[in-house]
Amino acid sequence: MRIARFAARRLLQAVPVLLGVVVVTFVLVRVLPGDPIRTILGPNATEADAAAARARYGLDQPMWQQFVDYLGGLFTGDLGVSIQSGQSVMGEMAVRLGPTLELVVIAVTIATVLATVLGIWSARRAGRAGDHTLRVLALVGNSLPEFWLGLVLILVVYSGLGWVPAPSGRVDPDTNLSLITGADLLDAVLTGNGPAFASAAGHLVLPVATMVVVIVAPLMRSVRASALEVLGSEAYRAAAAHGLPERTLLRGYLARAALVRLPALAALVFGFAIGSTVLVEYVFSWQGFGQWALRGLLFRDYPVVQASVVVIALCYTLIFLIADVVHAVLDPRVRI
Amino acid sequence: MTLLDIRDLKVAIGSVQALAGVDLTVARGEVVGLVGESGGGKSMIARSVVGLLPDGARATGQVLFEDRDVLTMDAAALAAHRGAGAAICFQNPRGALSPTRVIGRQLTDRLVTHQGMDASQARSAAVDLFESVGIRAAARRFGSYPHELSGGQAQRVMISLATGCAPGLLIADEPTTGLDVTLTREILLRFREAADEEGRGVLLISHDLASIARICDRLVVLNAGAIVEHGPTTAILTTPAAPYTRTLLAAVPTLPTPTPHPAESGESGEAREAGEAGQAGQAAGSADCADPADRARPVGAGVSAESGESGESVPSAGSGDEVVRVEDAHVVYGSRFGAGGHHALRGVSLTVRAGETVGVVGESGSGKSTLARLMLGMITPSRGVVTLAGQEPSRLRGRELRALRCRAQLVFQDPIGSLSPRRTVADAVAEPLRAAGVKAPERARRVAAVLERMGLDGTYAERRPHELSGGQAQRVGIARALAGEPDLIVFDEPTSALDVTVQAQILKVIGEVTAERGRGSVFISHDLATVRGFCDRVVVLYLGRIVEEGPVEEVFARPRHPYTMALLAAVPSLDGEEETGRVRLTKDPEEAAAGGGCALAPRCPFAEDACRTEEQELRTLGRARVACRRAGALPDLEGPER
Amino acid sequence: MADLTTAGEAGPPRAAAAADRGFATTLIRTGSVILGLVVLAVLIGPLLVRWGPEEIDAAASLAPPGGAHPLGTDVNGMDILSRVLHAGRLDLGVAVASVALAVVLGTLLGIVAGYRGGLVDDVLMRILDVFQAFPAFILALAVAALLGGGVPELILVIALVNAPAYARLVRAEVRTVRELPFVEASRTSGSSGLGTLWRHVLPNSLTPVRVIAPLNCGWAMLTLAGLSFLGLGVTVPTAEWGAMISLGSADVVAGRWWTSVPPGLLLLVSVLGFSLLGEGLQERAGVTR
Amino acid sequence: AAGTKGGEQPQPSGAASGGEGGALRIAVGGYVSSWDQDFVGFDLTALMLFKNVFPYMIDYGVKDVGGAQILDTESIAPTFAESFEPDADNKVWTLKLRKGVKFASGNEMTAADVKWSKDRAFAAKANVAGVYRLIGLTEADQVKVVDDYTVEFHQAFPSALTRQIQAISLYVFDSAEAKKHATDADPWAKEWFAKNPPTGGYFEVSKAVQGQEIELSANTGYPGQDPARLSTIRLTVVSAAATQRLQLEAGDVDIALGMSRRDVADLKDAQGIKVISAPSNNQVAIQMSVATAPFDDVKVRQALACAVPYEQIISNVYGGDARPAKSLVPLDMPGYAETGYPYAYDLDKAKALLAEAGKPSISSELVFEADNAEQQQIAVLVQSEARKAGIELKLAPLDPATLGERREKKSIPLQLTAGQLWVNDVEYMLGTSFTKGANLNYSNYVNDEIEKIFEQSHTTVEEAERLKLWARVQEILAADVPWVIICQPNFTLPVREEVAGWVQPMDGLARLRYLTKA
Ligand SMILES: Nc1ncnc2c1ncn2[C@@H]1O[C@H](COP(=O)(O)OP(=O)(O)OP(=O)(O)O)[C@@H](O)[C@H]1O
Ligand SMILES: Nc1ncnc2c1ncn2[C@@H]1O[C@H](COP(=O)(O)OP(=O)(O)OP(=O)(O)O)[C@@H](O)[C@H]1O
Ligand SMILES: [Mg+2]
Ligand SMILES: [Mg+2]
Repeated sequence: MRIARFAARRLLQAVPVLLGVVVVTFVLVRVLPGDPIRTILGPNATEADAAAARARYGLDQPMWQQFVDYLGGLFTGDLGVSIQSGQSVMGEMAVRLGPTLELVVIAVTIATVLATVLGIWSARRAGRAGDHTLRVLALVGNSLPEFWLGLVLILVVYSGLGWVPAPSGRVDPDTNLSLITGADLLDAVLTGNGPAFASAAGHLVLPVATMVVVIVAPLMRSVRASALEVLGSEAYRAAAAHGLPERTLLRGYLARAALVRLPALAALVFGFAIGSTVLVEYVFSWQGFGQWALRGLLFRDYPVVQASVVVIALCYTLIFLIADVVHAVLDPRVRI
Repeated sequence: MTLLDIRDLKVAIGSVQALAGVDLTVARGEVVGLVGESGGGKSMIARSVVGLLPDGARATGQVLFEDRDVLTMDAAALAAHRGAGAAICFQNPRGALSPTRVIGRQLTDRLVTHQGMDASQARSAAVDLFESVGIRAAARRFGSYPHELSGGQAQRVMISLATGCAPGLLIADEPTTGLDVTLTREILLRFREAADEEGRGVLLISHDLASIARICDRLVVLNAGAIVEHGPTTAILTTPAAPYTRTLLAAVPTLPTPTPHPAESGESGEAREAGEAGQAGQAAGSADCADPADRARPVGAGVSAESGESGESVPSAGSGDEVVRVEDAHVVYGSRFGAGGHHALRGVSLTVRAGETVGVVGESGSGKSTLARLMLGMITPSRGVVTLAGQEPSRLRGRELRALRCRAQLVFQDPIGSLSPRRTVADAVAEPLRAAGVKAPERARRVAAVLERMGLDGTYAERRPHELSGGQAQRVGIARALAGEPDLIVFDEPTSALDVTVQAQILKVIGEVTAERGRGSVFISHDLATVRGFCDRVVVLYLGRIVEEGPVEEVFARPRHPYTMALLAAVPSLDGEEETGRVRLTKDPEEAAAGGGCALAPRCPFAEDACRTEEQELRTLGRARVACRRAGALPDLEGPER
Repeated sequence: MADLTTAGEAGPPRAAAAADRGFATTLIRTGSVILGLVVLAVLIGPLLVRWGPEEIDAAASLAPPGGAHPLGTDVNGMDILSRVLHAGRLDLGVAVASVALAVVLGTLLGIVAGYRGGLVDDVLMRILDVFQAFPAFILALAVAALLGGGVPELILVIALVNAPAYARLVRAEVRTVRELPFVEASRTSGSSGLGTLWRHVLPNSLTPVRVIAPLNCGWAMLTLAGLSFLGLGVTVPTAEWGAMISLGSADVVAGRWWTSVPPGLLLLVSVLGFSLLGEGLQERAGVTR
Repeated sequence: AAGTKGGEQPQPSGAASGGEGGALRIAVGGYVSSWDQDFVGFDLTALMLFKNVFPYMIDYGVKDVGGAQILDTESIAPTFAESFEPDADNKVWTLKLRKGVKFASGNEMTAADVKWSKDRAFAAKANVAGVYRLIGLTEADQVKVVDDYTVEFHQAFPSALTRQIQAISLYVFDSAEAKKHATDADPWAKEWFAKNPPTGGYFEVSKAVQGQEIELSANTGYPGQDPARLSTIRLTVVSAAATQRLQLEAGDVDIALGMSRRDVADLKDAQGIKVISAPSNNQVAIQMSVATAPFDDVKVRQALACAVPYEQIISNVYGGDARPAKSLVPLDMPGYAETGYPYAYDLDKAKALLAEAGKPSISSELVFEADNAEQQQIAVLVQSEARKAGIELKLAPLDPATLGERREKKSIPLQLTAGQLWVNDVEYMLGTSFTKGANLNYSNYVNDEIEKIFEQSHTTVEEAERLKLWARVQEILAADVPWVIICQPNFTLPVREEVAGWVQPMDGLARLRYLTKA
């Protein structure tokens, strides 16, 4: 109950932020040079045609009117119509968000689990060769541009070894996966579609691997540092001095204490990953949110840009909220 | 067969010889005290017994535990030895409890591991064990996290964890440091019980001889990694052989007022130098040092002034001008979220005049520091008035306020922490002068002068805090307070973070500073013994209220409030006698519910029903004033004065 | 004689601390040496190569390494070696400049927010939230479109993306430091708020910044590369590692490794240099994130 | 209109496969943004798809040029229609529909569908409405239903371009189906058509996985000649050119539509892959704004024309797969003459010209499409050589929205353009690119004589007469040099060896119906 109240309070705090994002984005896209209408008209259009198109998207209205309409739409869940495609932004986004979230969630989850295991492993061997090697390797991964890494992985794993399906699409269309959330793995589970699950998983391997390699280092560093701190703490040494067995020490005294700082960082990494999947999406033809937002931006598709920024902001907020709640659960000292 | 037999143990860490050939034995049913100053190697001995030396440490010699050498044990043997063989109660129990595991689980982990219990057995055994170490509502506490415990409770839990391992040897590493005097006693008794009733060997480590002297069978004195003296407790207390032991004994502040007029001999200067050298050798009778020159003050003035007064403000002993006046002050710390808050001071009135020294005593959390901040104008009372040098800080802003703040200075409890790590000593000391707009050359001159006065020569001026010892840092702190020549200096537990031997020197310096006329001083402590030395008046705080106040001799000789009595009773003494009839408060302060009536009622052995309902007011009783309806009517429990 | 610490439980934590001080030094040294070499190379190297970074050898488009072009040429016939070396100046410059700017911006914001607290803090933090919610490339495009796309603008963008993190870091630190006794001591001495802030709070709040900054320099270079990949970085034909990798990444697939591997390696090595340095500093400072 | 659309590389194409071997797979660079041809953004993948899934009433024939099959823009024949013929004075065109042609819904294709579709196009005031203006169609009521299978188009004036314009515009919606989804707020069912593919063309969209893949199945009910040869074609989105290449090499796709020129050149010798190469009328040029300094000076324009490394571009950028262009009229367009562009790479001459103009060093911005590797490469080469001649060019890649806006404002001094005319005729070319106010006239070029010739050409139907006019046009353009014409790159397409039947589309939009797979 207290957690719920806490979450509600945090959500409330997010309202001004989201409002700020809405306003800034709204103004920003309109201040940017570039005309969204020209990109959809074709070269033969006259000024009258352009005016008609502008009216079609309400861009002939005064700015404040547009803003009021937009805000009104936001509250009723209407994000407008994409200038490029003529489709409702909500619908388009629904299709685009799933794949990206799937990618990011899986990558961040794997990275977090990996970071936990490796970080603790590393901390327990602190100062030895294994620890040093692992840390330097993680730093190397962290130093690679993801688009280059992705391409090299494709070259080696797909072209060279043939271990994964072609890097196009996210699931084999022949598996007839029906779209529910847009996250194919999840949809496959929901519909009990085995072949689709296998296919989706196969397609996920490389992009996820790329992202994991790039983001695991900071997470691992954090776990390792916390674990080291715990290992060096009076509390852990007291437990060890009382002759508690390995397993008890690891589970009861090390793991949880070492993880308290992870949620906040994982949230940060998650937010960062959402913003930067655009590169991975391009390399793997992922057709996700990042590419959609980028394209929207390049074509000044106002409703798309607005929606994508607001949604990213919302994701940020939610993920930080979740991180706070998880932190509160993990760390009994947190007062909520 | 002795339980533990350490033979010629040498431990080196890098180039540091932490232990240089230690021999020590502990038998079953015996409590052995290991004393010595900080860094002497006490913890190193404790660690070596459980095979947990720091990495890079090289140990030679033998640590025989039941005739098996711990130093040569393999991993399996060591695992079996730890806990079951020897278990340590760690210093700083809060830090030694895993913060993310409920205390019950931490105990059952030990029970399951060492006593072979299954989960449900362990659980009920754990509750029993908690109860046996004096944790109330043990079943409920089972699910508490360490941070939810008070210091005393945490220490008890730590003891239960150690005893839960059912060890042959119980090692307690400074189990009472940082605890209230009232709790210290109770905790120490647990160890005596462990030896007497459970037949364990107990190794009790402390830097504070006085506190453990009462319960130890034998004492071992350690200095710089080597044992300088050992023997039965009484023998060591009465006829210490080694000079170091004598220094230790001398550094213990004791209540019984020694000779009323100590010689203002050359000792003081010597003691100071000794402190710098870290040997403090012949500071014999430094209890006297804590009681410097100013006994000669006209205490009588205070007496007469007080008897005539009945107003809300504390009768003033000093004859000088009023430097600070606190009238019916309340302080509420707002809580971070919305309503509520902590009512730290509840209607405190106090006046300090130039030339007098007022002592403020009370348990941790009683509001002493809050009172200090209030007097310095650092916080604004939520009700009541504070007047500093004739002005109300709460009405001033900006430059004027800062100018007023220069008139009052604070000396902090944590000497190193109160110095900015990146600023030099000279810089720190010059700060009040800079704030007051003193020009650079003049500033440098005055800084040099005041440092000189504190016995710090020119080489210290350019040092940074981490290059100072605790004692030196505190001298710098006092120098900083003096630099601006303030009207009021507040010492907030200025010695409680220091080693006993260093404490004595600093107290001496403070004694000199407070003796100066023309300035008012406030000395805050939770330790009555140190206050007695040089204060004219004393104020006893309990949960934000003044419960007793009056001239030092009066309050110490005839404490009238049960709380004062308890504080006095808890002061450790070296005589080692088992005192009977002294007042002991029950329960921890944390558990005391702040009900309607007297705040002490839930803990007071003399409480009657009326105490729990009636609000207590300060009443004049003799030369003191007391907030207890039964004051005077209580059984005449004499203070420790014989 | 026995070394007790290797017996017993898995992690000898004390040991770790001791040994890792050594490792931290190794990390810092390695990082510094790597960076030093890279800096040396990009400062001196360009003076030694025959070709200009944007000079086109009409006869040699995508020439493999060897002969007149030790590292070959790219699709435009520009000398890879020359470009890689010149690009280093730009990349390192942008990284350091943007992080410096971010540190200044972030520190200012963080100090104000942390020290003032209350409403100011709330408002500033919410504004930072808004900023952080913007994906980097949207900011980049906006800045490029509004101010023009040049190197200073890129520095600004990367700094803007980074600044909130510093602001938070400094703010957290300031909030801790301002509660420390020596700050109270300064205030009781009658120092003005600004004086206390400048003389006591600020110097003691910058440790994490100092530690994170090198790590961030590496990250800034990667951001620049990412922006270039999206076409939002420097304009062609300016030599920049990210742009070179991006231009040459397709060549890898065709077996023409030389267009993207040299800039890739240099980028990797430089970022790694920064990372090692940062990691080492972090280790030494004991700062944990 | 000369579509100058460079941004998205896929030169639409197609290939045929012989059935059994499973579906033919085509890699494309992006997914269609919308299925609605009247209202959409311009994206080449979509336009190509539309050609294959919308029922177009008439379309180009096929001719054989030097062994390559190419679309013949001069022979336009009815496909879904029975006939499309003008009256005597070329003003009223009658479209006769076949009977029994059905949409996927089962509805028969009738005159009402044509009428509804044209009404919709006029209402949209976008694509089709724009090109119709060239042939005097501006109002919905110029399109008249005569009976269920007959529709008349009443043009305001006769035009030689009608057939060609209608070939790209006469597509039809299933109006009965559409009306089911129309609402008061959305009378043209835009929302529905944005999401749902049209039916009734050579292919039906049998499956569309958003953002990923589109499966086309042959429309077995197609009544005319040349029905789709392959029963199934799959278009797979592969955004990165490098990955397209890898997939083609691995045989995971049969045709790659988005590969870089360089990769295509590489693949010529690759195993299992062949590269189809065919001449195209795609022109790559730099348009110079004659209204803006310094390019308002003809000498400066000529200087730039002499500072462009034509050969180098052809070999470096196109791997030799491009034809040098010697006129602003495209090669293969009737009337093309070598004399139309008497400039070659000659730095000394360029310097001399600049000196003559009194501007030994000038600087300008060179705009091109961001995201277009080919243009970027050209720009870099041009920049490098122009610098040697004393012309400092600042490269300015622009995103589509900014480019569109700046083109609209006609405020770009120099810009790279690439594209092909949808109608292979000089009149059309003049009308779109070289007359006052023409939409693609980014040079802001105005020449009174050309204006007159353009007027004259409307009513000149005699072939020889027209050719004479075109010769004069080229003389004028040669002197005025509003464009630097760089080259005419060939159309090249890498396909798996099994693929056959590629017909090179002169409008850039692949006709997939001819494709087979061995
Ligand atoms: N991990 C370590 N590395 C290096 N030296 C150490 C380490 N731990 C302790 N020492 C040194 O060993 C000596 C003995 O330390 P020890 O902790 O035993 O002292 P102590 O008597 O317990 O002091 P305290 O009263 O402060 O607890 C000291 O000089 C100390 O500096
Ligand atoms: N800034 C603050 N915000 C909220 N509560 C506070 C604050 N400072 C002190 N308190 C609370 O006010 C009460 C009195 O605190 P104060 O520091 O005056 O005690 P003290 O007598 O000095 O104790 P100690 O001996 O431990 O220093 C304590 O319960 C403490 O928790
Ligand atoms: Mg110790
Ligand atoms: Mg205090």
